[in-house]
Amino acid sequence: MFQHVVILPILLPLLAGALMVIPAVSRNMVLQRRLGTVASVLAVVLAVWLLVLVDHNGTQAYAVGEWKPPFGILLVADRLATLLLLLTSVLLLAVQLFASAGEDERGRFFQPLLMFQVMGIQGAFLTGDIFNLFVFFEVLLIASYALLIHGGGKAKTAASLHYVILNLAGSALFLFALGILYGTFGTLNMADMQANAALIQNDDLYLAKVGALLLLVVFGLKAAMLPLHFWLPKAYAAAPAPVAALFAIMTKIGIYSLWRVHSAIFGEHAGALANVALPWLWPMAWLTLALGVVAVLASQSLRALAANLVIVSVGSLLLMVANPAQSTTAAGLYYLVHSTLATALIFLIAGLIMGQRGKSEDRFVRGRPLAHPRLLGGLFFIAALALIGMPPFSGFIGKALMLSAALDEGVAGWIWPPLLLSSLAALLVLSRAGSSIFWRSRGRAVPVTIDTRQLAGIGVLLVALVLMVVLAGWLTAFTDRAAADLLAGMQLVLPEGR
Amino acid sequence: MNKALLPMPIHTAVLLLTWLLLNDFSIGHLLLGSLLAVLIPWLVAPLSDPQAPVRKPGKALVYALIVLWDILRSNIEVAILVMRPNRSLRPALLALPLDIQGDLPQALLASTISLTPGTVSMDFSEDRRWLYIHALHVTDEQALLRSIKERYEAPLKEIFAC
Amino acid sequence: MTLYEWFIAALLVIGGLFTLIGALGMVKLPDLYTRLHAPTKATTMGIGCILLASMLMRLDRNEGFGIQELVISLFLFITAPVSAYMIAKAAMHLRVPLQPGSDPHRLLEKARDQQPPQ
Amino acid sequence: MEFAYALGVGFLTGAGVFLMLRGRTFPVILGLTLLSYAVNLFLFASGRLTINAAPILGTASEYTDPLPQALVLTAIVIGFAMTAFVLILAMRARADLGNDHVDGHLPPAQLSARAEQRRERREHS
Amino acid sequence: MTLLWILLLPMMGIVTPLLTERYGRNVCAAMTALPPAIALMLLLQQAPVVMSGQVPSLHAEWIPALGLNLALHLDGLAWLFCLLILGIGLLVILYARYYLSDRDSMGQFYASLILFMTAMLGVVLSANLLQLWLFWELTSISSFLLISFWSWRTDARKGARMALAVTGAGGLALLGALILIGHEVGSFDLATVLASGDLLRQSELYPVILALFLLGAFTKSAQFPFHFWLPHAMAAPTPVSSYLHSATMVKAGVFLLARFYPVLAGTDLWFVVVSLTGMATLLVGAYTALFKHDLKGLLAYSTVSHLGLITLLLGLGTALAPVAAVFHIINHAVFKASLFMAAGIIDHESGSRDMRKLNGLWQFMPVTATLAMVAASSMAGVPLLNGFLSKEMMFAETLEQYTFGALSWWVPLLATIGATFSVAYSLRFMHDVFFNGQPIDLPKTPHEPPRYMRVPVEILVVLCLLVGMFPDLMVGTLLKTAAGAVLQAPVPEFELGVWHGFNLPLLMSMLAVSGGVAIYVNRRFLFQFQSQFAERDAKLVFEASVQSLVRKAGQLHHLIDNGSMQRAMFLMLLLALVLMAWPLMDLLNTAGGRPELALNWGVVFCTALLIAGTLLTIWWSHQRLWALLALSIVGLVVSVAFAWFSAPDLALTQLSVEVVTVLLFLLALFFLPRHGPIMDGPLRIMMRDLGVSVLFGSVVGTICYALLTRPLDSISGYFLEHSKTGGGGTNVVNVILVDFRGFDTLGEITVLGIAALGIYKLLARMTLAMPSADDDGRAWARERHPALLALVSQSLLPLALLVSAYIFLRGHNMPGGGFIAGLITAIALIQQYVAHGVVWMKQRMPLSYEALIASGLLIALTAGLGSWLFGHNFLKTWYDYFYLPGVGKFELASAMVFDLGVYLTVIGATLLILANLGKLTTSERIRTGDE
Amino acid sequence: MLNTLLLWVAGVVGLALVLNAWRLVRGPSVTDRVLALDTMYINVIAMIILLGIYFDTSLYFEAALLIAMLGFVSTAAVSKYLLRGDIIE
Ligand code: NA
Ligand code: NA
Repeated sequence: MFQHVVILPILLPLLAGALMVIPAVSRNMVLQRRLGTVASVLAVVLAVWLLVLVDHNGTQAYAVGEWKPPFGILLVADRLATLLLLLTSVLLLAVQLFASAGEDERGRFFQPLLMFQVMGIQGAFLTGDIFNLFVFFEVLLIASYALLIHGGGKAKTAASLHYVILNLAGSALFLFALGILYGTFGTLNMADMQANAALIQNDDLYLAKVGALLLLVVFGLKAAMLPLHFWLPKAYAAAPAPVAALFAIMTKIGIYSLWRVHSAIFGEHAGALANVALPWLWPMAWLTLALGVVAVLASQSLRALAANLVIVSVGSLLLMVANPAQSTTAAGLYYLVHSTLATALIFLIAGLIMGQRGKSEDRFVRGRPLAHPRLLGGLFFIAALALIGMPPFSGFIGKALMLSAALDEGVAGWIWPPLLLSSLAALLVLSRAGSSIFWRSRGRAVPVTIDTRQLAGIGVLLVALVLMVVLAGWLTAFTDRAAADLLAGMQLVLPEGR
Repeated sequence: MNKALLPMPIHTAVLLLTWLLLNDFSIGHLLLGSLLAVLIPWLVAPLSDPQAPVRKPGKALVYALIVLWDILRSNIEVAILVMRPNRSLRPALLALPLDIQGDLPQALLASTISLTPGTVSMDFSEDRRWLYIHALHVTDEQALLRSIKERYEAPLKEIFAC
Repeated sequence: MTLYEWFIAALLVIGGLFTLIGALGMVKLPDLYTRLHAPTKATTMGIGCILLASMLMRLDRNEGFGIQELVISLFLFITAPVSAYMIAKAAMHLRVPLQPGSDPHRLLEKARDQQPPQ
Repeated sequence: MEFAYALGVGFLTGAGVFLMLRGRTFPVILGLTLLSYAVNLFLFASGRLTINAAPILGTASEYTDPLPQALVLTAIVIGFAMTAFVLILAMRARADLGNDHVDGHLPPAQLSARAEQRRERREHS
Repeated sequence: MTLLWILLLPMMGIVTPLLTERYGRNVCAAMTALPPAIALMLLLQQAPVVMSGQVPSLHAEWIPALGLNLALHLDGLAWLFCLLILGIGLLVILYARYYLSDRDSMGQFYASLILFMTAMLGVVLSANLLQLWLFWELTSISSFLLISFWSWRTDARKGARMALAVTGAGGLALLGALILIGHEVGSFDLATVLASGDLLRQSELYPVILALFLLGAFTKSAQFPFHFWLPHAMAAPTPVSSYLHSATMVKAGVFLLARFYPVLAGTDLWFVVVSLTGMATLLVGAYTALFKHDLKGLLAYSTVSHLGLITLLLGLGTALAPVAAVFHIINHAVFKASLFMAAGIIDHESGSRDMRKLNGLWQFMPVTATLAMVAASSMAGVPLLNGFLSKEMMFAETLEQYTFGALSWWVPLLATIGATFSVAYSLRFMHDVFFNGQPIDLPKTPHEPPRYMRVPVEILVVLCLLVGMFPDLMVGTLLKTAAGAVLQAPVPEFELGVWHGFNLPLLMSMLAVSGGVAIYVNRRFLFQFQSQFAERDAKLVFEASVQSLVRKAGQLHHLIDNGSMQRAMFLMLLLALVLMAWPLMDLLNTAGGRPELALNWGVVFCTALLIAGTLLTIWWSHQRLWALLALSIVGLVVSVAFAWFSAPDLALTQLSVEVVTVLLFLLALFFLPRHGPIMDGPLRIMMRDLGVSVLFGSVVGTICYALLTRPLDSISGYFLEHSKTGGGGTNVVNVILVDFRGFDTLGEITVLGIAALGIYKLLARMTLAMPSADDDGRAWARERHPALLALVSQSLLPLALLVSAYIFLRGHNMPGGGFIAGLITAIALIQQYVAHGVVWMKQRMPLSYEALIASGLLIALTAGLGSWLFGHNFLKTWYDYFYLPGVGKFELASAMVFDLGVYLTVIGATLLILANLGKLTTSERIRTGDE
Repeated sequence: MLNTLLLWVAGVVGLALVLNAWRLVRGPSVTDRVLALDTMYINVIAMIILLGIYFDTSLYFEAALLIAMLGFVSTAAVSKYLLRGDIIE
């Protein structure tokens, strides 16, 4: 039974989601929510279990259908994947709880879609097969399309249109890339592909290069790398609060894939294909960060700001990816986890704030005073500190790790200025935001209740952020090991005994 | 026959036959085909409106053969017509007064007319008493209408006793 | 070539020929309603002969009792008239002219006037 | 034969790309559809072209590469789901936003052109 | 452990005020004061140890990867600062008890104050560079909260933001500096770093480190030109000012300079930059202070000036300058804290801080006046007060230094000028407020404050006197220990006396005092001179520059992202094009070695048809129905291509998907405009797009051709080999789909199911304008469901279901399978919808399509999970052959169950999409009564 | 011999396809285009059957069967669209 723990993070949400679609369940909100909470808690437990297992016993592989790799689909749970699984399930728990307060009633199928979305994400993290990665990308994308329009409204529709169409084009490019890669490598298993990459010769080399570079576009689109980031601000700003919070992980999937594919398959060990994407990734990563800073400064509402901060974090992470080394990768990994949690937190808080400010919503203008100024102010303050990268929350550790890693790699001259300036910009704008939203008010507050489940959701993220600081020693050591694993490349791990 | 078990016996027969046409004949397929032939009508029965029953199956067979022959014959005629210059064509729009009633008989008549080259059923009048027909080349409209009524409508009327 | 094969060849030729005639009709006939007659050639003689050829071929090669092609014919025979019917109906609705400048609805009335119901 | 195939794929791709760059939802979706045809053919081509070698065991002596076929099948299904979604989304956008531009609003130039038309129509009537 | 408690007690004390707020002001204040008071006692208890030169310390690992550990130490400098922080902090707590009004939230105030106190303690106690930075940033954050305490006031908000921005920026620079230092030294441990002075000074990065470091220190300590935030931080309640801007916050900067003195000082760069900055700050602060009419404004600029003085001392490079600096840190803290408190009392009891209105307060509050005047005298450097002593030391050190070579004499001269202005503004503080006629328009009649509000001032003023008169006794040892900690070396001998005889420094002092009196007496001329310069409010300047930054950023951002999807799409495709084309440039031969298939007419025709259909789709994209027909041709040809190139399964799938897609398009087209503009953009854009499309297409075509003409060595042999033996099916594609890669299929049907759910959501609450006529304004045909169509559709249904069963059952061995079968069933049912309408179908087939999707997914999942029961992995399939008499051999396989799941999901999804779309239109039309 | 003939017949059917395509392009009415497309479906069936004979395989039979079914569905739907605008009502 224990060997199946690797596939459970995919099957559990699928099962929960499918059950929730059954009409008897889907019309019973209470049942649906309970099911969702149970599934989310189980997902966290599973992820912790898997993480501990992998950290102790090394990478775990699972051959679906027991077809030996590279022929069947192999799931590979290494440290990198399990950390991201844990992150995803924590996020799921937070979002599920938050949404259970009522957001999930503003349209049908919210809870199952949440589950399907997570299934796609977890699958993308776990799979060791590049076409299977495409399939899980599509699962998570279609679920995200459906979640984005939850609740309806003009802004959501307009944002969805861009998001969906651009991503459809991205999927087409993904398939082109897969065609090229299969057409040159003759295999789909990532580890097998990596093994073949070093051997590829002659003209096939250039074709394989095309495939690898196309994947850069595909993953860059997911990650919101410049100039592929245009979908992001609108989508994040329009999405319902819990959905936006869940979307915090979306860009990270792109980053993850870049690591998997461009740091591992086409990484150091890929012979003539080694680091093929880096010369392109470098400038685009830098520009992403730079533009992120500009966009942060230009933000006029809390959600737009949070979205632009996502671009900043993406830029920072891309710079880490563009300089593949153990220190940069480890730093990026820590920062990835942090920024996902912090972004999710600010989106959830923004959701609460929006609900209390009337027409001013979350814009940086004078508005109705909040019904819970102290609570929300305190939460906002915490989230802001985390986002800026100020102590005592994990942001500063992440920033410091990245700065330090950049220094180790000798690229501090390029990376430091935008990284530090991005913090400054965030500080300027977040302080402006907080002071406008919480202090500049007019009129009288309208009583609005905050559901305990909403607080519970936020609480999950807060606890996670605090744990990231308290357990930073262990976590950084873990990310270090994960980075080492990743850069060592993917081995064609045969599942035990089979 | 048990109506509940076999709601649409003709369908069942046709389905079984089709199944055997699709697959090679074997005991296994006979069993499987029978199963499907029972199961499917049972599933689709609610979606089928009741139709006039075939009173004279033998006549129906004869009718089918006549139509087949007509298709062969008129195909050649029309092929020649098509190859001739357009100006020699005398297309016409005809209205066929309908004697037969009922969806199925009327549908069969309309289909027959369309299948035999040279004529196409275009529409029923709203009161379903007329069938509009387009003919590719008509010299004697009355004759054409009469032949349709005699050759197709009358047998159909007999088959369905309507 | 055996006589059997000659027969198959003949069927193929006839099938192809009628398909082509149908297509020629589509190109050269003057209006939609006359063109509506063309697919009938293709569906009946054209496809019928080719399907028959295929069936006979299969029998010849001794691949069992494979007359699946009959099912296709069955389908086509059932559906082709309805397709034509629907297209014609649509054309009438859209008032696609029967003869240059004509209104098909007017013509329908005229057709009925010629022949009062018996 | 390979050249003709590649030519077709190239044409489909180019056409798809061109339509995807349009400003109205319908052409864009047409473009997406064309592009997914291209993608499917391309992915299929990764197994190379073979004739009369369908990967049904027992029907031939040599078989074509079955894997890309399975991949394309998956891609077709997913593409269908996506096309359906985006099509309905386009409808929804028209309903919500009142126009069928991908940005949810008409660009200024076209807005003024439309106003012009409306004015002319008023003058005529 | 004591060390930890000194930090932890206040830290835990952050919540006490919030918890005790409800029990009244006295309780709250007392409970707030308790933890720091204990901490102070612990600190005093440590005094003998520290003064004996020992350094108690504490170390615990935290983040080894980063080099950030929990490390505390209590050396002389830290002890001194702790004393100031805790001591003055306690006085401020007492003072604030009376200062705050009932409207103010005392709990919140105290909590922020204690947070700040903790942060400050952390800064001075840190023995790890990064941990120091952590607390450093906390001081910025908590001071932000304190400055903005009266958040309803614009100046408080803006002042706080400005302070945060400047110190925050400095903090980031400092972080950079610290990481660089840690990188150079190889450790963030303070002791190690302090021992690596030579290494750092010789490092190539030294200038960068120094620049970043000083940026951090100078912004925090409000050094010129970063001093502008400090006066605006005066919007804070006065207890905050008296705490932050005397003893703590601003002192953090000079603390940092002192802390790193042994490693970073000692180069010309340091001396020149630090002393020049200090001197400039000293002069600018002192000069500006004179002209401030606001009591706190004067004190703020005075603070700036005195911080400049300390900085100047740290930059002089003489042996005793650091000692003098430390001494002035103490003295300034004491007199400035008391002055702020006095100013607060005046403000509190008179309702104004404007010195133009405040006159002759001596009559109203003689005790406070006396206290304030003593403290102000100390600030002016009057003998027998502590301020005099450190200023004398400063004068002496300016005379010792030789930083600027022959021009070094400028330093004492300018220092004297600074001191002169210092005397002048101190005089103004005393004379203008307490004498100088009668008060003008004060909101309240001034009077003495409550008894205990004055106690903190009294204590501090007494300290001024005591230190001023008995310096060696009071602070001798402390100063020696603290200076030792600064220098990290034996402290040179120095004498703390009140009287050093007549010497040059004394002369400078006398010059300063007499000059100051002279300036104050003739201040009218200076005020007049100054008034010709329009005063620039730093807050407005800062605000304007931030706004201009935001505006410029907005413009730039809009330039890049104007919200146009076409641009986004163009850039993405362009990027893809470039990235694809780039490696192709190196590809020498497009055609590879694989023999090509022979061309025939059928293929030529089909290719032509494909291209024609493609072009027509574009050409007709404005005539949308026509475009749809053209698209169908393309789909048809693609299916034929699949069939031709040995992929019957693909042909079947493509065909059935094609039809459903067309139906969807038709449904959508009913609501979308049926015509679009022929030119949907400027010609230039169209041509640009055309160019990119042509290039894109040709690149993809080239790649395709290159792939097709090269041999491939793939893993597929395995599938062909094991399909029958391992998967039990002869249709290898199907076996791949349900077995080898069944997991993909599971994902694929999930996608389909989700898409259906998503579309269901999209259709919910959708209000559509239902076209009541077609394009030409013609009303729709009256007949809803033509009878012929209805009848034929009905009769075809069983046949279609039979075919779908046929395709389903043989899928494992021949072309077909669950997906295609599902689509056929779905299409047959949709045909019923088309022929009969939604209402009819709903009545006769009340089927929940969601349930169908759910059951499909669950069946597929169960098929996969079933293998667990047999101890196998997910989706491990099973099959076997059975014999039945009469029937013969037949096969049963678990993959069929999986395929059944696929089948049901496909039906459910397709129908959920289409039937709901239909439902929507029906209800609409009935409501609008369009019939 | 028979195979050569098959190729010729396929060519003829292909020609028919092209002629029908020409009608599709020409129109002039939309019903003409629909009719042309419907006929093309039937031509493709013929083509696929010929393919099956040529390769001596029954693998393509289902494709032909499917086109027969699906061609009808689309033609009916498009006509319904022209008549009523809404194909499922
Ligand atoms: Na006919
Ligand atoms: Na005065």
